[in-house]
Amino acid sequence: MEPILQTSDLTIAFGGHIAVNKVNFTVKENEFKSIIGPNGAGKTTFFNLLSGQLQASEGNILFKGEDITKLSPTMRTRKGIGRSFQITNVFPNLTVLENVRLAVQSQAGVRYNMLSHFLSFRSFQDKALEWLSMVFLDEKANVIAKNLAHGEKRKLEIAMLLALETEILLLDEPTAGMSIEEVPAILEVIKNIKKQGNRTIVLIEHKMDMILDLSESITVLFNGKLLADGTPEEIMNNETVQTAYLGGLYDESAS
Amino acid sequence: MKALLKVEQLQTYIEQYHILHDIHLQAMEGEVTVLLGRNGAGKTTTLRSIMGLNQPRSGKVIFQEAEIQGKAPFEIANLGIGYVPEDQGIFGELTVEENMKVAMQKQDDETLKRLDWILNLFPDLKTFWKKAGGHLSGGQKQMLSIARAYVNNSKLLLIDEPSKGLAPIVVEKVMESIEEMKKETTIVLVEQNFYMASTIGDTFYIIDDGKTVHNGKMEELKEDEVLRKRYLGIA
Amino acid sequence: GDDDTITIGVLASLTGGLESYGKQTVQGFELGLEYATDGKMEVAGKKIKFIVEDTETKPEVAIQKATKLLEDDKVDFLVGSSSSGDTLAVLPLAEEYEKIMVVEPAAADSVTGADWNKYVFRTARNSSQDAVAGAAAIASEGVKIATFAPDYSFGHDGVSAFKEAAVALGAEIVLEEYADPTATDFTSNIQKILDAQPDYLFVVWAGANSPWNQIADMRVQERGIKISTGAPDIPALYTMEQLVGMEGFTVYYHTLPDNPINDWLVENHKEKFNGDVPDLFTPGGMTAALAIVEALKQTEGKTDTDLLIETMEGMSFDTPKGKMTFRPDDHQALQTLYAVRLEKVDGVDYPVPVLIRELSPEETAPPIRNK
Amino acid sequence: MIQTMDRKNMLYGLIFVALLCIPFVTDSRTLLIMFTQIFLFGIFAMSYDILLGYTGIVSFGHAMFFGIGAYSTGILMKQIDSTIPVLLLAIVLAAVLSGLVSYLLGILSLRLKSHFYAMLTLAFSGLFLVLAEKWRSVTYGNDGFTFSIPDPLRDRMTLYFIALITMALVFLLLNRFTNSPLGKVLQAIRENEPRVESLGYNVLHYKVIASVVAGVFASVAGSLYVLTLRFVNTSVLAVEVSLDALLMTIIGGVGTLVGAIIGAGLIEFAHHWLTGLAKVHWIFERWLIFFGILYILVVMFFPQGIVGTFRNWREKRSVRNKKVIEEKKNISG
Amino acid sequence: MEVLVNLAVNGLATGMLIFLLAAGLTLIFGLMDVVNFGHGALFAWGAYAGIWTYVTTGSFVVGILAAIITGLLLGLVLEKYIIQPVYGNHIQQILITLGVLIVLSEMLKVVWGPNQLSARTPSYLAGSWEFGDIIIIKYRLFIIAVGFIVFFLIRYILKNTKIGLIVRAGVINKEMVQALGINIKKVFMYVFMVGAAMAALGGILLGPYSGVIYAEMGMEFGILAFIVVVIGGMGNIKGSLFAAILVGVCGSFMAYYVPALSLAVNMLLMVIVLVFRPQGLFGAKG
Ligand SMILES: Nc1ncnc2c1ncn2[C@@H]1O[C@H](COP(=O)(O)OP(=O)(O)OP(=O)(O)O)[C@@H](O)[C@H]1O
Ligand SMILES: Nc1ncnc2c1ncn2[C@@H]1O[C@H](COP(=O)(O)OP(=O)(O)OP(=O)(O)O)[C@@H](O)[C@H]1O
Ligand SMILES: [Mg+2]
Ligand SMILES: [Mg+2]
Repeated sequence: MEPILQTSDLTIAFGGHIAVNKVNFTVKENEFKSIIGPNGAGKTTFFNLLSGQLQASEGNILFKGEDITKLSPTMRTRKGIGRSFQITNVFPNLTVLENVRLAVQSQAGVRYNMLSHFLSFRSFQDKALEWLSMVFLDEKANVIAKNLAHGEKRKLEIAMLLALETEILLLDEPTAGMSIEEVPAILEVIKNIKKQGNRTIVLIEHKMDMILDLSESITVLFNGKLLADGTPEEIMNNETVQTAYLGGLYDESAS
Repeated sequence: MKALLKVEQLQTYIEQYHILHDIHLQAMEGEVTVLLGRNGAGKTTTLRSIMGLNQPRSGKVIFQEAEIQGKAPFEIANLGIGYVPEDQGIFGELTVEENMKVAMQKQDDETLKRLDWILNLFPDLKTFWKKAGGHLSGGQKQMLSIARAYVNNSKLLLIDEPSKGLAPIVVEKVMESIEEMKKETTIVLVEQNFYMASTIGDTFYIIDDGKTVHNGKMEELKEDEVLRKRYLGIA
Repeated sequence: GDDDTITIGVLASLTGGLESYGKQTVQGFELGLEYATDGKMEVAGKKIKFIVEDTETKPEVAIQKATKLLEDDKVDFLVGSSSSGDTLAVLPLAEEYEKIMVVEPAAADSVTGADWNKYVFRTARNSSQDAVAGAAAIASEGVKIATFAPDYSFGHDGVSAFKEAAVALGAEIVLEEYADPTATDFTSNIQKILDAQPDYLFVVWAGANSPWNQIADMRVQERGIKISTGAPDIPALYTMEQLVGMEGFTVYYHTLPDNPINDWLVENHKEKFNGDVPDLFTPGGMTAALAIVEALKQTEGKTDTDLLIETMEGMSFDTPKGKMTFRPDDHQALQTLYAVRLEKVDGVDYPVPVLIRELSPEETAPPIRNK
Repeated sequence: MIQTMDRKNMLYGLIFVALLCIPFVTDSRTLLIMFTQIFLFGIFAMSYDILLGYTGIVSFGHAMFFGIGAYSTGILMKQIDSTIPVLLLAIVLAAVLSGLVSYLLGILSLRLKSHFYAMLTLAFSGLFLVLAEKWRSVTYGNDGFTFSIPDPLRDRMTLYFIALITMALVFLLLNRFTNSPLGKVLQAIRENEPRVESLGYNVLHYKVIASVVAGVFASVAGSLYVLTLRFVNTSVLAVEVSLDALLMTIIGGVGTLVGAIIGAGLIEFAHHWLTGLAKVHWIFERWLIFFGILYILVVMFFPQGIVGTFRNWREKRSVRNKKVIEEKKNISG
Repeated sequence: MEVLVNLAVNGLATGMLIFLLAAGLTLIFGLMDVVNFGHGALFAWGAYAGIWTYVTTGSFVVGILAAIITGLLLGLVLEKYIIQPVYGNHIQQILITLGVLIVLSEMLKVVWGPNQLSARTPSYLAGSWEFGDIIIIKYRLFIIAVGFIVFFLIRYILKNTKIGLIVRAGVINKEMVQALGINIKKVFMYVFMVGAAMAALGGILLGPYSGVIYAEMGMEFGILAFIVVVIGGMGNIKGSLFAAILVGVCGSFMAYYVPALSLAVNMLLMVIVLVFRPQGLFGAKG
């Protein structure tokens, strides 16, 4: 399979601190890939570079063979790279439905229409509701987003990403703070999405059982550098990963 | 053993919404009490109501035999109650150092010793001592938030989902640190990570739709698969 | 108004920055009617009524209020206003409703110049008259003069008229300085004036913020530069303590005119307004009232506008400042101004303008600019 | 939902018709002029609301566009001719000029964070004020100049209708604008700007569009304004004018459009009424104090502005009602 | 040369005066993030109360004290009844503080009448020294001195005590500061009072500078204070000082060398600074 997204020597430094250091990363089309690494390893920063929130100081990013290193976040989303945020990032004073509808609208390419009434796009509304029900949030459709409980906001975050229907989904700890009972269901949704369409998923998580369950391959970041890349088995047997990241926690489960 | 904190028939409204209907709980001195429940059940609101950040409409919050509901949050904090909010509450434009400084109620040797202990627990904070809190990684923010609560000699700590965003190795450390804190401090914990909750928790309460619906010793819950399935959806 | 009442609408700034000017006008106007009608408030058998409206020194409010006066109160005359902007804004209404507007105390030249219409009569002096008086007080062959004025229309108007008059008298303008009127610091401008070494510094100033302290601090007078300006109203005189000895001109100070009307004004003003003397624009307000009553006397109470215009053109009438005449060409009242010196006077805690000589109406007649 | 929409539209329609009738009911010109002012400032405040309420941009320089409209119209009327075609030309020219200025300004400065953008607009409108002051040969500086207007418009009643209809049109247009898909994106920008970018919208484009739309309609308001005055001076560019827009919008309730009109109405009415009182009792000679107190009271009792607070209140009530109904259901069920 | 010295000294003094007017706003707007349009009214009140006391008692020092006390009291009342409910909401702040500005400015006229008051320089500070063509105005040296004292005082408080930190933290997340055991309400109140007192101090010192005080001065100089705080960098006292001096000195030199632009000098300065350093002279990046 073709690599859909590829970085070479991708680097960014904040002051003296190199948060992402010459990372060469590939993800293949339709792959489910996870990124793990200690806190502060540079995972979120790496996502920020991929999605354009930050500009790389060195290296480049190829998306389907095209160099997108200098593109704005807007353009990258339009090209097909969508992401969710680790720290919940929604429109606090809009309703849950409106939040998702904005994503649907962007996906539909209705961006500069200033003369028709938004209600004339009924399908947006319906689609937004659909996405919401997929993450079990349809009951809260008319709630102002800032009034959601933390776990519910996480779900909204996911719904907004899904609604963009991008080819690549970058998920930054989507289930952090989500209640244990619902995590499997949400994962099921993500899996289904991947199955249905031609979707590539990159997931950042700290929940190892979840990662092992889902991932086709895993990349380990450590101190901004790419430490390892391989199948789940390979990674779990990597000793450095064990000591630096897992702290012996998953010793047994790996075997 | 006596209860350091008692919550009785707590009802809380946020604006016009009735969020907590009937919360009961007791936190025994020297124990870790864990609040469990699905998203939106009211766990966070319970902690906030104890802290005075949401004013309860009725019911009692009793800390060390005295009623504290209706007091201002800073008064409650000054009684010796520390709080780790679920959104971390980092002062983004302040450095890690300044975040800690704001939190430190005293500058005495004991506090400084504790600070040392914390910085050994979370070396990342030491590394990024002069960095703006807002520029930390998600997990580092979580560490900072915990650190701010640890630095004072609190009698009671209310901790809202400490493990979220933390690498497994750090979760381990936090668990160890809670074990350590337990010697002097009583802890009320909201936690979705059942592994962590069940390992360090002594007592549990399950909250559903703003009510405490079940409680007991953690051992019971670990053994009672039916109960777990019913309230937590896990086997 | 209806047939046996004559109604006059007075527009003035009763709030905002020009509040004290507005109040002077209104008080003067009230006294003027009282004087002219012997307290009966009647002329030629008709009752006189007046309505005061606050323009707030905002043109749109001035227009609103003027329209109210013209439409709802059906006034026969308009009087006002404290600011030139307000006045200019109202002038077209006078034309539209064909009512006489007596302009007082707005001084912009354009009122009787570019924006003039035949319904406009001005009892106030205009900027050019001020300037001519200012020039007459100091300019003569070979005198070098620097001017200093605020950087907006009032200042520019004043300086250009002054320049014309002063040059005509043989003086030379060596420097024209303009300053942001709201600035805190005028020393740079004063520095330039020092550099230019004129014989006289002629200052055109109005508004609350003032440069006098800084002129004194920069030792302008010590360097042999004499200062001249128009003496302002009493509250502003308080700020001119350091300018004692300065020679200039003034529109009015209550001790200057020597005539019975002024005596009456001073006395009654004191009586009515707990001991206060009339100030800069009080006689103007009175004059406006006197002009209107005089015109009505001559028309025997008829308020037909054309008749009034005909009557008032060239009409002379007695005022606290002596005889005034509406010159037929642009309806500007020619009037006496006063060359004065600021002096310390016992029992008065501000510098007092003391008469050097009267500048006759003819002497201060400004150029005609409405053609 | 739909029903309430219809009810709302009907109410607006009724009010519009009522306003159309006013000139035939009363012949008080004062009232007419006051309403005309309300309509003009309503347009101005609505244009400001596009910035503040819908896009979350604070500007202290909105007077700039009002002034461009005012001066363009005044100057053309005076220098060329006071005929209807020239007037239309002036209005269009002013709108185009405003659009251009707001476009350039937007490109230059909309990347700045809120306070700084606000101060920059203040600076630019300050520069326009200086220009109007200094370009004396055309503007006659701070004294300003009068000009005549096309004969058919001399009647206050005509102006009243023109202002009213323009306001209604602008309202309909802006209402559609804010309820368009693009308008929804503007609201999202107000809430969380960076997030909008990662949804695939180009934030700068939207902000510039908002600022151009706001600028154009502000200039229309300025054009009409001087038409009713037949006079223009530098006061149209004063900071106070920008603040007025701000106040009207806030008092009515930001992000509501109708609020802007109500805010304009309230300020004009309060103004009229309080100045009237000044003659009744000496206390009211300092009526400005009461005006200031009004602002303070509005914040205390209508924290979201009049329309905003009213909406909130209705929402709350509907939640309560729903609850009551639910509880009843529970009891009976 | 002499001209340059004169322009520089006078510009510096004017800058210092502007700094004194803006210093309080650095705390209230820059640090506490309250868009206080009423700030100008605070210095007008300081000026009136101070000058009136000075004239009545004959002592300038007592006048200054009176101004400061007036500032503290007004600050107390304002914070408690007006500002407290609107922390964190700029829109409400703008409206309510504009109301305050109007009320306070008009109240001045109720108390002291609508006329301007003349403000004399105390005799020991009046006049100027002359060194050849260099003229040094005594009162201006005094202003420069007071300016530096105030600057170092605030800097000390902000740098060496926890208060500055707490206020900054409180602006970001009030709840969290409370949960850490700090009575943020009180801290905000004291800081606001100090800010108000400094405004009042600036007000009375402005009096003798221009020789006259009037009710509208609040509105006139209020905007200038905002300009200084913004181009200095929000909440940065050093920034405010530099910005104020920049405004003063530029104004002074422009008025001498490019008088045609002197009306626009402040606005131009602001445009230039904000275009090249959008975060202000000393503002943190980002
Ligand atoms: N400001 C608010 N206005 C209205 N409803 C609110 C508000 N804050 C919280 N809620 C509601 O109160 C309920 C309880 O919220 P709370 O945050 O206590 O849940 P939680 O148990 O902590 O959930 P989570 O596990 O997701 O953090 C939720 O349904 C939420 O939508
Ligand atoms: N804007 C920024 N400015 C300065 N430093 C930053 C910035 N963003 C991130 N960093 C630093 O870069 C490093 C990597 O951060 P990043 O958020 O990518 O970590 P992460 O791998 O996502 O960690 P976590 O698992 O805790 O979320 C951290 O040390 C962080 O402090
Ligand atoms: Mg991260
Ligand atoms: Mg929670």
